[in-house]
Amino acid sequence: MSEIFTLALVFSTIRLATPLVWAAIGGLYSERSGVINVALEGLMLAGAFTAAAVTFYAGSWFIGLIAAVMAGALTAAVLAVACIRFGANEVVAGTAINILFLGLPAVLSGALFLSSGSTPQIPQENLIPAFADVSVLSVLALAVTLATWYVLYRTPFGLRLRAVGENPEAADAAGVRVQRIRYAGVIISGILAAVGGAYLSVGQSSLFTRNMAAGRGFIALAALIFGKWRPVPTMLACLLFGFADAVTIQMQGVAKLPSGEDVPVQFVQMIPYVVTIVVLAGFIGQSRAPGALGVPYVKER
Amino acid sequence: APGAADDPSRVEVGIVFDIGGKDDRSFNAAAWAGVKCAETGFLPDGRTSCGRPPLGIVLRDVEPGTPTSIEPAMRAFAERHYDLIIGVGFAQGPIMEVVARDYPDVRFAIIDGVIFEDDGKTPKKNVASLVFNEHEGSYLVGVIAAKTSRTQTLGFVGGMDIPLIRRFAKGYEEGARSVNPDIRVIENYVGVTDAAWNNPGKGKELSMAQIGRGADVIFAAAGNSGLGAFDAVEQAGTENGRARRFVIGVDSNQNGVKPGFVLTSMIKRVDTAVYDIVKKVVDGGFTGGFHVFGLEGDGVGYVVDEYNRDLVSPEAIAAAEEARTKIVAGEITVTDAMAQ
Amino acid sequence: MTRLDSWGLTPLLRELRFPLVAVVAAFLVAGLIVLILGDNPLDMYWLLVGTAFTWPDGIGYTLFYATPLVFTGLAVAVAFRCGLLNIGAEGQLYVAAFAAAWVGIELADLPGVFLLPICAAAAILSGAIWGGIPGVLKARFGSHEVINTIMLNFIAVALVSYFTQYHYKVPGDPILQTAPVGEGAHLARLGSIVPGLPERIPLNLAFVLAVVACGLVYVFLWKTKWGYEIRATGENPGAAEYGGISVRTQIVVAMAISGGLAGMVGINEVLGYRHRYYDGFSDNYGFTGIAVALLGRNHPAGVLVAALLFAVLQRGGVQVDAFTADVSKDIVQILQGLVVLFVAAEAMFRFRIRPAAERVA
Amino acid sequence: MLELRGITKRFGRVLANDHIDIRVAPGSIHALVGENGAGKSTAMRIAYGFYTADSGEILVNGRVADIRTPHDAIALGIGMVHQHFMLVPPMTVAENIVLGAEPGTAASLDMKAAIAGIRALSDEFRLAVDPEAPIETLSVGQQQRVELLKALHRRARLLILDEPTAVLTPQEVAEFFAILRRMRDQGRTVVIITHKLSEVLAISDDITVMRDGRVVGVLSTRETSAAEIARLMVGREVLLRVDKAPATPGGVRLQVRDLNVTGPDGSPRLRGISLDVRAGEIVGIAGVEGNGQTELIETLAGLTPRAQVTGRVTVGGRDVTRMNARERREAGVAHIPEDRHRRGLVLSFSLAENAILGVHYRRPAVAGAGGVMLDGHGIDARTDALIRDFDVRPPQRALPARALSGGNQQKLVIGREFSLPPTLLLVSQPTRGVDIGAIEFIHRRIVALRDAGCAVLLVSAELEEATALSDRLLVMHDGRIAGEVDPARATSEQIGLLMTGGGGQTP
Ligand SMILES: Nc1ncnc2c1ncn2[C@@H]1O[C@H](COP(=O)(O)OP(=O)(O)OP(=O)(O)O)[C@@H](O)[C@H]1O
Ligand SMILES: Nc1ncnc2c1ncn2[C@@H]1O[C@H](COP(=O)(O)OP(=O)(O)OP(=O)(O)O)[C@@H](O)[C@H]1O
Ligand SMILES: [Mg+2]
Ligand SMILES: [Mg+2]
Repeated sequence: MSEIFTLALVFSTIRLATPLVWAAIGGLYSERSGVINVALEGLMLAGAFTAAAVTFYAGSWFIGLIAAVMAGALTAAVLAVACIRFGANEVVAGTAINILFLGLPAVLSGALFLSSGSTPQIPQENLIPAFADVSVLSVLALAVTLATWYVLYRTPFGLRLRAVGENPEAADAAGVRVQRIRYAGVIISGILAAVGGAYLSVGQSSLFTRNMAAGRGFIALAALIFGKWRPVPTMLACLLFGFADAVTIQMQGVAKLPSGEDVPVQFVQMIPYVVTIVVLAGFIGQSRAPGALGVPYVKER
Repeated sequence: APGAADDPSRVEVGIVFDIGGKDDRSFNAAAWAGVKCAETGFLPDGRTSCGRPPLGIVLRDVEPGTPTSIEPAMRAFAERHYDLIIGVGFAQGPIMEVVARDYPDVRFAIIDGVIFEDDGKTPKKNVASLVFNEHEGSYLVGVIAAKTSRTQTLGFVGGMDIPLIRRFAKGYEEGARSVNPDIRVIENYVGVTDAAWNNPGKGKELSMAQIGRGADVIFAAAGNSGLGAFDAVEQAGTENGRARRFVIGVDSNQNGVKPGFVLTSMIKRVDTAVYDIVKKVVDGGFTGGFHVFGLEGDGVGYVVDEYNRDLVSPEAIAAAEEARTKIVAGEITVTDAMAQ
Repeated sequence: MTRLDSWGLTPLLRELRFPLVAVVAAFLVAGLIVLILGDNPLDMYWLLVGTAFTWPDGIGYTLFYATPLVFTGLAVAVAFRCGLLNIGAEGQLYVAAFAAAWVGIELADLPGVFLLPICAAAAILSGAIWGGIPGVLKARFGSHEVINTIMLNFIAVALVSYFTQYHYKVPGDPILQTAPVGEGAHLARLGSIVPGLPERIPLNLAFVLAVVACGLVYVFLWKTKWGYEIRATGENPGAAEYGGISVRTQIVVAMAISGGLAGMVGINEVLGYRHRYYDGFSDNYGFTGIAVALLGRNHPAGVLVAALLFAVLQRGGVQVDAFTADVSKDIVQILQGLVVLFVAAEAMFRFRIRPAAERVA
Repeated sequence: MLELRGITKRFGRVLANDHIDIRVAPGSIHALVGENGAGKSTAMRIAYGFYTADSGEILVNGRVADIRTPHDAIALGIGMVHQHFMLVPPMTVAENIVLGAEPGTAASLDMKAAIAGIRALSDEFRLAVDPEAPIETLSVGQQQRVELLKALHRRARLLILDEPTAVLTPQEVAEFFAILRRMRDQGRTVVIITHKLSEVLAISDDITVMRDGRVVGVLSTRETSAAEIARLMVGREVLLRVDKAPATPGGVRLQVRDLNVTGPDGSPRLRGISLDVRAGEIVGIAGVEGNGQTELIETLAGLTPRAQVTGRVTVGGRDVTRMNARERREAGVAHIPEDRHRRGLVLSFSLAENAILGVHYRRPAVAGAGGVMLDGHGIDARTDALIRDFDVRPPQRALPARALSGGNQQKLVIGREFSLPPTLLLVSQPTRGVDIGAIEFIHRRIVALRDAGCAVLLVSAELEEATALSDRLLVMHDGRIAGEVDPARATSEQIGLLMTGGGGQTP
């Protein structure tokens, strides 16, 4: 066991949690405004691909990151228009974005790089810098969480965001422009999730590959629900997922059965998911969603 | 009109990739390079010459993406009487067996698979089965890894826990143990779904964890996820101008991916094998049956080139060459985990 | 025809008008992308849509591809009718497929009259159990079904991969798949029944089962008291409770039925097609099922239509990939995404007609 | 101050406002009266930008105003307290009040300033409320104060109040009117919507009367009478009395002993309730909403989770305490819920489907083997009978329940429950949001059911309704029964005192 619980585990946890935090905190803005965001996966892929492609051409991760943010914002804007303007079912529209971004990066990389799903590798010096194995985006993830707490509870925008997510009619009656706040919430979610995606492609790795989010968008969504839609608990939930993942990585090939054989990798890989179910059922229980989550605000005018 | 570019006067070749797709930087990519070379004389990037002449063929490709789309893709070519249909990957074996029976006049080739007549013994006449002894190549890089490792701890990162990947792992481990029976080999897998081939982040974490436990040479057989191992060793940095940790590439020559950090690559000459079978069809010399590519004839092996010449010690190369000789001579039998 | 019929079908027909416009719009946008990539969109459309209806391969494969999507679409739809989002069909169908194979291997010597129904029941039952778990967790602890179904997907895949790898694989088989099931567990291919349809096409009786399942789900939801209770719970849990319906029970029942329907994919895959469990066989059927259900307005008839649409795209995607220069099958993914997005936001196509002069002067 | 000219508004087939003209003089209190559904709320919501009129114009201070959203209205100095409160329950009082007009900068919300400002305002208008309490912990009366403070916080010059007194006790109403007068004296303008004539006469300067979406009269309070207003409102002479013979109670049908109920959070909702209802009598329960009436009826109907309930309930001598809703229905208990949208109907279901809710598992809803299949003919026959006997008027037979007007929805629910047939009827707010014709119909049917020997427990927030229908009247306060009065003789002051928890005596 001592071989598992080391300082390396702490760093590994941070690295693995980073993309989750960005995506989950992003999702928080959207969901706090009342718009379900199952598109985090697609938004991450949009960010990951754009960051890698642009960094490859521009030779600068910073420009890549800016481009990723714009791609995320744009994609989220599409989602927002569908859900807010045209009253699309939020789960369906989000699923559509996810499907779209399984195909779009592949088609684009085919056109740009003559490759059917990935970008070329990017030299190390053009990647997002890291100190002692911890990326600057990991540090920023913490900052973004705290900033989100501040925005949510200490600024007029946050007050409006929360009100719109709980009871849009009341917010409307108070003179808040509900739709605008929701657009803002969804677009911010796209921006942050895209940063999480950029971390995957030009922070943690050095290229984009097909479907590289590998379900992290859904885990982020779970973390958001786990964290009861509050910034700091959500971040902690992401860290928990990251920790579970890190432990399984450290455990693979270390944990032994009584017979002395390795615990089959399939069981090790199951651990984070089983833990989630147990914790959710046993310790967290019901988490109360924002009152108007998933309810479009289209009233008789 | 469909297939407007079809030109029956030329040899038509259709290739059906494995689920991973032609971009896996692994055996699909190598097969793609082989057919592209036959079509254009260039590598898939369209710029670099592949060193062989183009063969004037019409080339069509499909990435089925799902197991159920393989058969219709293969049949789409067969219905149009293509001259050669190449299936990439052992998983296409059972399907090609059926399709090849329905179209006895069409020639087929399968990479990594073997197809028999209905009696289950005679190799099928219209199918060329191109098989590679990956375990033997893996054995050699295992020897090199063990000879290079200062910590006597090695890493192996596989994509999924499936028979083919175990074949690499087992050969690698046996090669390493032949040098030092007590050497430690940490064997890890990225995931349990197809996403495991495209998760370089996780591949990097696994490699870093192995490095943390002392591994200083990591053999990555995980498609794109394996590239995470390259990032990990690069991040581990250098000491006196020499990398502190090394990675071993797989399938294609990956020595140039991170020069200085790639100890060697366990190559599998799928590209040559594919080019050659196309050429045989063009020249009229196609023969069905087994085409085994082992250490003999350099169907599998390891690469020493300008990128890694200074990284591999002469003793390591000597030991690997000795092992090669013995395997070819049958003095050493490497366990084939896929046959277990 | 009683007035009860108007509960389901007539609104559906009315509903389908705008989704159709949306689908056409999605095709136009995808065509534009193809044009930009430098290929001929008309060629692509022929390959994509035309080849899906050639006889026998086009039609045969299209229906074969539609089969699992009908099952998962129905699964998601039934859960949705109860107000639940089942993102776990993927895990449920893996467990079910493995269970069908497992029973088919263990009891391989039984005659078909017994073995086939037992294997089918194993698939349905195991899917129902795997789907029922998040139902129970929600009813008992209030934990969110979306999280739990996502988690159970990962667990299911890992679990069946373990059993296949370590216990049911044929030694020496390079493919991660189980041993074959007994002959008795083979479901007849339609080629052995329908004249002119070659037997090599994997379309099998499971497709007939899928169509029957659509009918049964329709009857169940709209013609039985149990379906009534599920729908009432989904539409208004407060009123359902008032009407003496146990919301918790309905959650568990609906999730179990949903899982059972998803599990029927295992019948198509294992009993009808491969005759063994094959690791990684599902092409995201569970997730596509969400799109299919919602596209089909959570109605069995709509699910059938939507599944066929997706199957057409899948069948055509292969042809597009093979016989165009630069367009890959990924265009199909884009097209599916666009179709789902546009159909979801089909209000876009309605609002255009609204008169402008509405505001206070 | 405010003028609506030719405002027309249509909701689908309903013409809610039909060329309305309303003029509100500055510095006055203007009453807008009319029956349920007359279009009062709609007209004022248009003035507040909550709805957009189909045609017509709004003038504020003599100038045509382009009011498209509440945001615009607020900018013009208009404030509104809605019939259904517009508050965000998990947020605090202060957060609700400043929402949309936050003190401080965009980067920093100055809650201290906000709280201080709210304290000052509540002192000035004697609207005591804790700025830091979450809304969900407040009583309805307190919530209304928050709504008022919200409007005052924005310095509204024109205050629109939509039925503000419905949730207040008579004593609170008096206090509230004092506040309104104070506002008027400060130069503010007030529009108050109500259909209680006594209140109109007590508080207003001018009156606009609406009926069926049209303005049917503009009156000066000093020059009119209750009778005249009432005649205009209803369009005929009114007679809000229920003709009923004296009750002839039989044996005890419902017996409740020491019933305690907690909320999901463990807080007490009912404290030691004991009561009896006999066959053939109507026992009414009066009280300010939120004092446990809802919990009482829901618990008796079997809708409260058992873990939250202690005590004993018997119906016709059978202990039903541990029974669920279906078993109680089988035992003869019918329930007309207070909120037909939340409980009584599935709005997206057809009339026929709604007609079998709660009896969907037995004849005539099901037929055939095992009683699993719904019987279309049986259900249709039942639905047709219900439509006929209870005068339900659907625009089309096949439409969902959503398409019915409120009164017709209520008649559907009542018809369904009455044809069980019940031996005990639990009925809550039977005529809420229902037009006068339907009110009379519903009242007659309830009395008829009593005369047929059914026991009736009635909750109504309308004091007039409770006194007119009941044979005995209980008053609830704070989860307890504060007292019993004789509805024929008690004055509204007496009842009001019990409602506030004062003067509590037996039982
Ligand atoms: N949002 C809406 N959608 C559809 N119909 C509506 C809507 N709001 C009001 N109506 C209809 O418009 C008519 C007028 O309603 P309104 O609420 O203005 O009446 P009211 O005079 O305020 O009645 P009450 O005294 O019950 O509050 C009613 O028939 C009502 O059913
Ligand atoms: N869509 C939005 N996106 C981001 N922040 C917003 C948004 N809407 C409002 N805010 C924040 O809330 C603050 C107040 O917004 P706004 O300008 O709407 O206030 P207001 O007092 O209603 O102004 P006015 O009455 O002049 O329109 C802004 O400074 C801004 O920071
Ligand atoms: Mg192509
Ligand atoms: Mg009103």
